[in-house]
Amino acid sequence: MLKISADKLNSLFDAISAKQTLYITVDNEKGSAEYKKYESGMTLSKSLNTVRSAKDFFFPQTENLADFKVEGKNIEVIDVREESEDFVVFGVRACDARSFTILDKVFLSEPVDSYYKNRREHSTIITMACTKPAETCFCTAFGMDPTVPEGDVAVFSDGENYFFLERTEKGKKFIASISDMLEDGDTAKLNEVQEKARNIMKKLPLANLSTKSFGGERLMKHFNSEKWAELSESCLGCGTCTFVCPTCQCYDIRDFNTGHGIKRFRCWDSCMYSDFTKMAHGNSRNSQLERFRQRFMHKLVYFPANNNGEFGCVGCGRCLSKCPVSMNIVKVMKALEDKE
Amino acid sequence: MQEAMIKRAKELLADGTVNRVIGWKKGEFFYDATPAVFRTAEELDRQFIFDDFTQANVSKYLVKESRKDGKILAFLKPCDTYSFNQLVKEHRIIRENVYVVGVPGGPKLDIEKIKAKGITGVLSVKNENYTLKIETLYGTEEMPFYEAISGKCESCKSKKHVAYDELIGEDGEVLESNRFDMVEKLENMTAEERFNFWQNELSKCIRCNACRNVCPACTCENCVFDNPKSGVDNKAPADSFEEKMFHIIRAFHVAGRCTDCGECSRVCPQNIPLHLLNRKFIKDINSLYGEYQAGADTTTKAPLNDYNTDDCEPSIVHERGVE
Amino acid sequence: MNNDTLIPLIGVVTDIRQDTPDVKTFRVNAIEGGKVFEHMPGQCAMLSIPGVGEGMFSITSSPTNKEFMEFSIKKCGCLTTWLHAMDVGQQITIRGPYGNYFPVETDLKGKDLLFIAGGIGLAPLRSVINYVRDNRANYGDVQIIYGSRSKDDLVDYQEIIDEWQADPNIKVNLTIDREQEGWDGHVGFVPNYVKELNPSTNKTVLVCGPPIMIKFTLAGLKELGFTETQVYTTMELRMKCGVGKCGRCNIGNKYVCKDGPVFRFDQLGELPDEY
Amino acid sequence: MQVNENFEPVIVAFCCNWCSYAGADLSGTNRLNYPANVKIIRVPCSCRVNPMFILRAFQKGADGVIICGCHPGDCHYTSGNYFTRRRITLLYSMLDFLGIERNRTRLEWVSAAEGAKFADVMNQFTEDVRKLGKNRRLEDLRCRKQ
Repeated sequence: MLKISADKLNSLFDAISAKQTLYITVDNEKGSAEYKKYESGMTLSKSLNTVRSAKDFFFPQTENLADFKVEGKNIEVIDVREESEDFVVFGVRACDARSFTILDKVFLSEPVDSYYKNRREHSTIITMACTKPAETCFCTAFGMDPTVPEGDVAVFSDGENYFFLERTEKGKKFIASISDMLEDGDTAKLNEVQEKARNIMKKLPLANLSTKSFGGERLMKHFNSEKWAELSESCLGCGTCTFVCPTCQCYDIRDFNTGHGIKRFRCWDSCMYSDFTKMAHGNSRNSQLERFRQRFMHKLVYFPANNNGEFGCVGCGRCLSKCPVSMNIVKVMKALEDKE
Repeated sequence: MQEAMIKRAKELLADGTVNRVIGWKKGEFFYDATPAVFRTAEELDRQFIFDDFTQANVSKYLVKESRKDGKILAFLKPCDTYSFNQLVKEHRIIRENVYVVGVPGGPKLDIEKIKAKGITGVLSVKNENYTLKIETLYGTEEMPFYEAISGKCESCKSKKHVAYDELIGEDGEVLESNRFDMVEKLENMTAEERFNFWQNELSKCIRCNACRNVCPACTCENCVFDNPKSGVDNKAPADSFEEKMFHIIRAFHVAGRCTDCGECSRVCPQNIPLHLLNRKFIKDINSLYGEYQAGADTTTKAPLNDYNTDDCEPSIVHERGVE
Repeated sequence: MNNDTLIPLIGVVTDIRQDTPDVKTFRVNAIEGGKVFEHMPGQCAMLSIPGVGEGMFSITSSPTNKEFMEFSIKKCGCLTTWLHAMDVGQQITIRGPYGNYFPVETDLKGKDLLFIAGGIGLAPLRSVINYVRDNRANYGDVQIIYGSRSKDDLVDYQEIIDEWQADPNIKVNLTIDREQEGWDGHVGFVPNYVKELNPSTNKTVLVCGPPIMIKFTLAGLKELGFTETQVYTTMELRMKCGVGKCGRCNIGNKYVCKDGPVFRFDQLGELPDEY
Repeated sequence: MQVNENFEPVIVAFCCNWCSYAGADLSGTNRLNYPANVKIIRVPCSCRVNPMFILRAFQKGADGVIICGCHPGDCHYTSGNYFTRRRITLLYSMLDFLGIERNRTRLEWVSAAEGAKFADVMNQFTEDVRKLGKNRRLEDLRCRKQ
């Protein structure tokens, strides 16, 4: 397999960023990782994952949809869309890479969301195989192998070298564009590292989490479960889980009056917020119980019902570590799963 | 401590003093306890937990819980009692419907601080003579206990319970705390340095509203940021102005009522030091209008609901500190 | 780049009709005249005034009307209040059509139809009624039962009197909630009136109105011997995108904007009661 | 800091109806000059000025915000301006804490008889803000005119 030695990784980053915008994961001053535009001298984060998911690249927290000029009774619509620049994202984990296929199912289904599609088409996703999963990881429950992630190119590290594996046509082109920096390498040590990671995977505290109790056919059963009252009791109704989630894709469309025009923007929204479904009269989800239920039903029941059984969760574990009251999808799944 | 609390809770349930208990419920791991209401002795035995990681302040839940039928038993740490008192003062909690048992406070530990050390795959933590022995998927790690202390406990203001019906363990004292150190440090920076500091911090905000929703002082039925007619674009950090506006107003709305419980910073997924904004107000109030600790009692007037005819003029801001 | 459905088109309000004290009907044309887009009966469109808001409204005119689209809008929130205050000539943004439609070309063809509407609930059904009138040969008996709080609250009263009641091929039954001077028709709630009229059970029913009316009407119809597969309704929930992506208007796994707004009652029965 | 001579700041002045607004009137009838940069917003009492109003003024393009009210003790509503004083002191202190230039905010007591003071205050404040230049630290980029 083609590889580059670890000490040359930064020169590879320099070479890529000379041609197109490159984003890598870096550690911030507080020790948590985030995606940053690569500038010479930055080092790749050793953390397992970023706090904010990689969905930002395709579905940013806010984006302008259109501008309006209003003069008297006349309205002019200004299309503000621009062709996205080509960019590379380096260091995406298997879970986040899978989240893109889930987001694709929403945004690329008819009618196609051109804002999302534009950025998606101009991106090259370089994933990073996991070697040290955390206790909060449960991607294997959703059928992923984090040691061989999806994406356009998958990168594996054996500690000394980074190995490159093409996974799509786009990835093939990308590897060709950097092939002068890569050399053939022996994967014996890599295989060892992967074997070790797979063994750890089996020992994870959530390794036995099962999705077999969920899916579209359980809609009414889970919806009417009595467990929701207890599960949602402590929920604060904040949007942390939805905003750090790589697959949460609900949005709001709002207008902002700049004083010299109207900007219509879309921004992330959360089904946990009380105004999510609020209408001029009434609200179809009045209590936090209903809103809490909606989020988990969407991921575990509604999404698979509409997408051939694929779940709307990738097991990245962000909600496990970030919920202010430590209520999360794992606790929900364990409470709702069929006993016996 | 946990056993004593469960035992006492069971007694109070059995003799009918209370019909519910609010506390912390065991999670998937050793560190992710969830605030929960327990109704039976059996639930308490099975799930009740009180340890180094039960940080959450449960007093805000009492706003709703104290309006339900019957009395509820609440285990409150010293800092939680300040929030509790403040809510009683504002008539948000119905005091008669809560039976408060004061329990010792921290220092509590913060798993994020352990993970920030690069320790991953944690399975259990043991405290041996103030050294944490951390069992992980990748072997045993060690770190000093004090380095894992949660931010809110690092600058603890008081170990005294200001409201309780009974105590388990001994009551503590109000402490000399260093909580204004960082505020002072910022005050001594130049305006530009301060601006850059906050620009960097606040630009991380994702507007999840966790700080607002967890805050025991934020108990409005309908927040101004949830009211579309207010013209404030909630949810959307569309421009750096939005986050500044949100955080200034959030802190301002609780100025004089914030007990400095530190929950806002604890829950922030982006680790923004939000408590500094609140402490700035507390420090200003203390220095300009006399020492005041929100929640210390249920009778004194809040500083922003009060005035003296000889209060200082706002121009004092221009006269002190660094421009 | 291709057009995006989230970027709206511009329409001009060419006529405003005050139907009831709180309902106005707006006629919308493209700037260059004609319709902004084609639709099927029961579909909706997103109307907006930039800076005020955007909302989903059912298109009340029939697709057979080739000149313009109409929207009957009740004044109840921020946007609708603004719409009610505007004058002819005002431009608005419009995007659509969204959602499914009443199966006028398939399941309803050749059937005897019974329309039951309450208040502003007539709006989405008016499109179907006029579509059926314009393709009269394709359908059997047509009966309309329409009720409102008072005579003044009957939407499209002039059209009902002048055209529908005058049409010998349509039977119209009107009712109002309370006795009123100048009203010699039926008085009483719609569900009870339906039971009194005792329509034959071989009809296919299209019902729309306030949720409480729908609920009791459905119960009444069942008593009369109708089955759920015979009854269609149209729903409304809060919507933002109109294309099943923004995630708020779902009932179970069905999005009202995309999989609805028209549902048959047996389909709704399989979904959670969250609307 | 470089001073742009041509820069005309936008000043928003919240004036209490009973004193300062009348003071502004008086300065007008006395033909005293104060800069056209000042946009006056009349409020029933200085206490009516919600901190959000001030932030919103900056968002929508103000370079300086000044609040004018009755002298302490003279409030039409007895004590409104005492509350204003505490509230605005804390807010200005917070803005200062966030690194917003402190000369962009001011509070002055101007009575109905002080037309000259009103003009002086506005002249002085406008000059102070002019020196600071365009408000960049508390502006909403979306509102910036290209």
